[in-house]
Amino acid sequence: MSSNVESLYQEIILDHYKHPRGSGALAGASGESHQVNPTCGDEVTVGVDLDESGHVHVGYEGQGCSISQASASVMSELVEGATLADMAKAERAFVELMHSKGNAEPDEEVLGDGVAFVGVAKYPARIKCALLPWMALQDARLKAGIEIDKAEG
Amino acid sequence: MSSNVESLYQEIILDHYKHPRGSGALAGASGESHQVNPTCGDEVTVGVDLDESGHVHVGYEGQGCSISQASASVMSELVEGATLADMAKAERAFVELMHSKGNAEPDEEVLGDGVAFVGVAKYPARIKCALLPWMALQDARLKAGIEIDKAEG
Amino acid sequence: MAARLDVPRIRKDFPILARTVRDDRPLVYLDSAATSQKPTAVLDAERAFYETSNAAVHRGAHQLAEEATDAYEDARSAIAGFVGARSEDIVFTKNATEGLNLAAYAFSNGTDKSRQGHSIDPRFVVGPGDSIVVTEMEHHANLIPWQELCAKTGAELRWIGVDDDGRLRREDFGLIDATTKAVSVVHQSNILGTLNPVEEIMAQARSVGAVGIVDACQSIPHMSVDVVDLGADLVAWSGHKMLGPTGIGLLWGRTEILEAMPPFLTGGSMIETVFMESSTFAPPPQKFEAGVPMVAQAVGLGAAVRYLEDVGMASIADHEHELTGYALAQLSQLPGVRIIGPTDNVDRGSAISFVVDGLHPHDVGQVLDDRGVAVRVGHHCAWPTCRRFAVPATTRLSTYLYNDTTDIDAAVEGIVAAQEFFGVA
Amino acid sequence: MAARLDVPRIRKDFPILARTVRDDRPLVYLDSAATSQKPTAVLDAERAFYETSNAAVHRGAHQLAEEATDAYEDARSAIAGFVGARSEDIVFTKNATEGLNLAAYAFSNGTDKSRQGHSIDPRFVVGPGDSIVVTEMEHHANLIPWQELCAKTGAELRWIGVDDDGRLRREDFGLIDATTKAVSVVHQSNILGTLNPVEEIMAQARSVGAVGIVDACQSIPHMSVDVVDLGADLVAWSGHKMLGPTGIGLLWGRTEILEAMPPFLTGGSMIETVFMESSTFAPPPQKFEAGVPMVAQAVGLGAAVRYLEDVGMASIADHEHELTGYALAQLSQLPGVRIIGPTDNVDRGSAISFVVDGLHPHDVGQVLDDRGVAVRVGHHCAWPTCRRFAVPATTRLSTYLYNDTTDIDAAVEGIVAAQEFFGVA
Ligand SMILES: Cc1ncc(COP(=O)(O)O)c(C=O)c1O
Ligand SMILES: Cc1ncc(COP(=O)(O)O)c(C=O)c1O
Repeated sequence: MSSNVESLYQEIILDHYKHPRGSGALAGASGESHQVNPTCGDEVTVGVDLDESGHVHVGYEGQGCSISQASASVMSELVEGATLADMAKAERAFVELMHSKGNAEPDEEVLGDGVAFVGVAKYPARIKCALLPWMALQDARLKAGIEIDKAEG
Repeated sequence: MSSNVESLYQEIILDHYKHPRGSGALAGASGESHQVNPTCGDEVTVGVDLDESGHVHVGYEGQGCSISQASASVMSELVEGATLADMAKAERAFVELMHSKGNAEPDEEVLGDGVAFVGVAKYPARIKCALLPWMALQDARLKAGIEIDKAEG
Repeated sequence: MAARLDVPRIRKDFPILARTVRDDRPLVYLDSAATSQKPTAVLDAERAFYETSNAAVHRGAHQLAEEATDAYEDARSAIAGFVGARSEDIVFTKNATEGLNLAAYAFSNGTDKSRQGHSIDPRFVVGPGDSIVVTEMEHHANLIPWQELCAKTGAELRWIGVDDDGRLRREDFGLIDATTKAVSVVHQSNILGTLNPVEEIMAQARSVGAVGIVDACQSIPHMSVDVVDLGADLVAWSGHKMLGPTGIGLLWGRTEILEAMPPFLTGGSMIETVFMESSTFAPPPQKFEAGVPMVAQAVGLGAAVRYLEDVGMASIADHEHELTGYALAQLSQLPGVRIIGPTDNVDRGSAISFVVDGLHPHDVGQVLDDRGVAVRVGHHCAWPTCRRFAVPATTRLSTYLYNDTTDIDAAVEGIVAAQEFFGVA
Repeated sequence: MAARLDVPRIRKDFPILARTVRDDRPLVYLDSAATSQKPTAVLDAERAFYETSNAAVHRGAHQLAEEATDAYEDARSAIAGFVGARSEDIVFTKNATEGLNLAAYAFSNGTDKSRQGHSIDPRFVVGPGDSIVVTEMEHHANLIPWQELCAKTGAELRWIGVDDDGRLRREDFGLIDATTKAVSVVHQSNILGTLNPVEEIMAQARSVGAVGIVDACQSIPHMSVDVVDLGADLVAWSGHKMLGPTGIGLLWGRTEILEAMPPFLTGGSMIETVFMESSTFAPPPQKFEAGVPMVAQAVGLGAAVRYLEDVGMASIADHEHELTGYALAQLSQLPGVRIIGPTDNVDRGSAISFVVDGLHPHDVGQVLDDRGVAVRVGHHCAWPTCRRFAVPATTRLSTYLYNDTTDIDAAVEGIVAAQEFFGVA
């Protein structure tokens, strides 16, 4: 295997793919979104809720390639139980990372295992895969009326 | 003027253009056809009739370039008063001449002044002009139920 | 005043201009309103694409597919930048005609679907009692699609007339009223050369809630146009008239309109999800780009736009304005020659139509051709405009950045020669 | 048995095949079902056209316009000859998708016009109670236009199912009945590789008076097809999949059908006479070619057809049949690999889809790409077919005249490497 493909499929990604964290629908989600990647048919459904103490809860189900599935798992790890502000930070950082063309130095504090996706940004066709669960999260929280901007104010 | 354009616009053609023979609608035509050249808007209407003695009568009206107008005039000269067989011969010979790419040696016996159109066949865009009145004649005589094949039998 | 064009240097970029025609006459190309010639930079860009990155775009996950997609989308950005638009609002079509049909079909498709109970933006539902407004100087491409729409829906077609000088009759602007669903107008006439006040007409369309469409085929290649500033909802034009390859055109639309419009051509690449029973569609511009697109042609057109920007659109416009003034002056001096269209060099482009007393345009064109001068004769796909001026056809000169006054002189000499040859001088 | 192909010699005609991808890996192109690569002869023909004869066709009276028109029409004849058709029955489109939409729009336009009292051939008038029949293995390009037609008219969409081997369910052919107005079927599936008995299906369409349409995108490039012999009314396919440029496709129609069909795109060059109120149309094929057409692309495609004829379609078909047999055998030996589509090398083309246990197609494709092997992953614009086989997507190998067994070997090695890398071997 070349170094390229190894930088794409970092160990952490493969681990999340094989052992997804926090998968499963969220019972009683206040917002839910189903997203598909029309090019390859990858699908993910994300449900989201905000509890009384201001913490976010997420659940997800889906099928797709290693990148989209691992991304969902990492997203769940980062967002489940996070404050609104932390979720917002992670969301922004991940989207930015995906648009970096692979030249970013992501902040592990904010992105946790998400830093492993840096190599994905070099493959345009895979960026969509990695972003799919995050797009679903964004859409789900908008449906739930959870707005990030307020959270950060 | 180059020899090309002079072979296109032979004296005879210019003469027919300036002094059209037999122009005017045919009163009581048993078939009439209006043809246009959609590329340039040239128009011609030909009316045709067959008298009891088996002779053809034609009339035409139109507007257009020197080639289409001269062609109508020559057609009228050839066809007016001709037998069905002679009209058929002229029609065939003229159409053939137009598809000759300018390499034919047309028969003056059959085509009369029509032989002057040999240079036109070198200019694809003008062939349509020259054929316009003949197409109208063909259509008009079909409408009048005048069939050439029978005539020749 | 923008920098003057170095025409001899520019001509070197267009290999075809060095050829001869008929008996070894140098080619004088005055038919750019029909289609423009192509600089080497455009041909090279297309070829390089085929030789290095050719693949289906937006579909593959391999390196060629990535490169092809990048090349295609880079071209879209370059073109968007050229007309002051967002990339997402630029749709690739095969020619301007497809873009104008796409606009007209939004209404017939919308009407059909709404009749069957589907939810459709009411702007795209038309029927008896509604009207569509065009002008009497439209190219067939911006007339027949609307005739067809009316034939299919029972809507009424209205048109703004043309006065004797070849200008739109302002008193007819009032035809745009509360019944009007679409107003589609040519920016610059390809037969008369007239530059129309489309901003004003589009404002009127907006004021009655009608969809406003501009046919910019003859303006965008020749002057700097900001499509957003026109105030239209949709703007269509061709690539082949602006140094690009054949087989490519453009449609710009306001984001909101493109989103509201029903799709036109349907198939691969324009979908979101597909079931046997029904499908949902991708957002614009993909929604309007079904099938494998004109990838190499887009890449070529991107190179054309960069070439035009390097030369400078302001310089091109100035140059052509000067040339047009020169041609109008020369033609006016010829006895027996009548210009069809504006004779003053104000709000007009470089296409100049004329008729010669006693001579049919075909015969004028033939003599010019014999001298190596390529012009167009006929109704120029604007037959009703010919009827308006009671001429069966016209002869038309049209220039571009590679023409200069010697080309106009060659045409003028040819006209005189034709008059002599046919004995009408 | 036709002459064997000299693949190394053929490869020299395709400059892109000499390039490397990723870390200097030689390119192994196995994505010709998406789009084919182009030989130098095609690129040269296009370039020569632009450098010597570029002009608008069917319109000008000057020498360039004559040459351009000849080049365009010569290309039409060459293509017509290639598929056993008359030139007049060949319509140039921008891609196959446009051709299939043209067919579907004949029905919606016909229905609309007939409702408004225009006289329309009743074959093109549809409504509730009528049916349209397709199959479950259609490319989106031959599915969504018919879904749209049904959405616009209230007609019912029916489809012939696919069995577990990837063959059409013959018991469903009975869906074509007295209510059927159109039957549109893919000749060779781009996802399964299946070659369908279209002659039989078209005969059934004929017997009930329905218009029969064949999507020949994947057959005509790879085998000798006589379009008339298929027994269809209309046949659509792409130029870019048969060595031609992007941006061009073809629609063949029986003379009588093309004459009876209402026009689709309207505008310049497709007219007979035009008034502001209404217009009449030119005979086919012009009736369906509005606007400045894809002239250079037609010329390029003409060269492609001549290239294919020189190599010999029978030889190409034999070569690909052998390669397909080889690939099927190799893939069947790989544990964990399941072919989606016919596994026997009978009545099938060279597109082979498969899934690998425990691996998503995207990941398989990525590892192959990393090794220089270009394949396509996804639903291949045949999403319902994927659903039928309960797979979200597949990986697809597809070959052409420039591939040989070493390309298949490279793909097979890549699949094994992917299994190892992801630990599913
Ligand atoms: C004003 C105008 N509109 C529309 C068209 C049609 O453009 P196209 O041939 O690219 O479809 C043309 C050119 O032919 C034109 O000049
Ligand atoms: C079977 C089939 N039909 C239709 C199409 C669409 O062809 P095009 O992209 O040329 O419109 C394709 C290829 O993409 C195909 O394989």
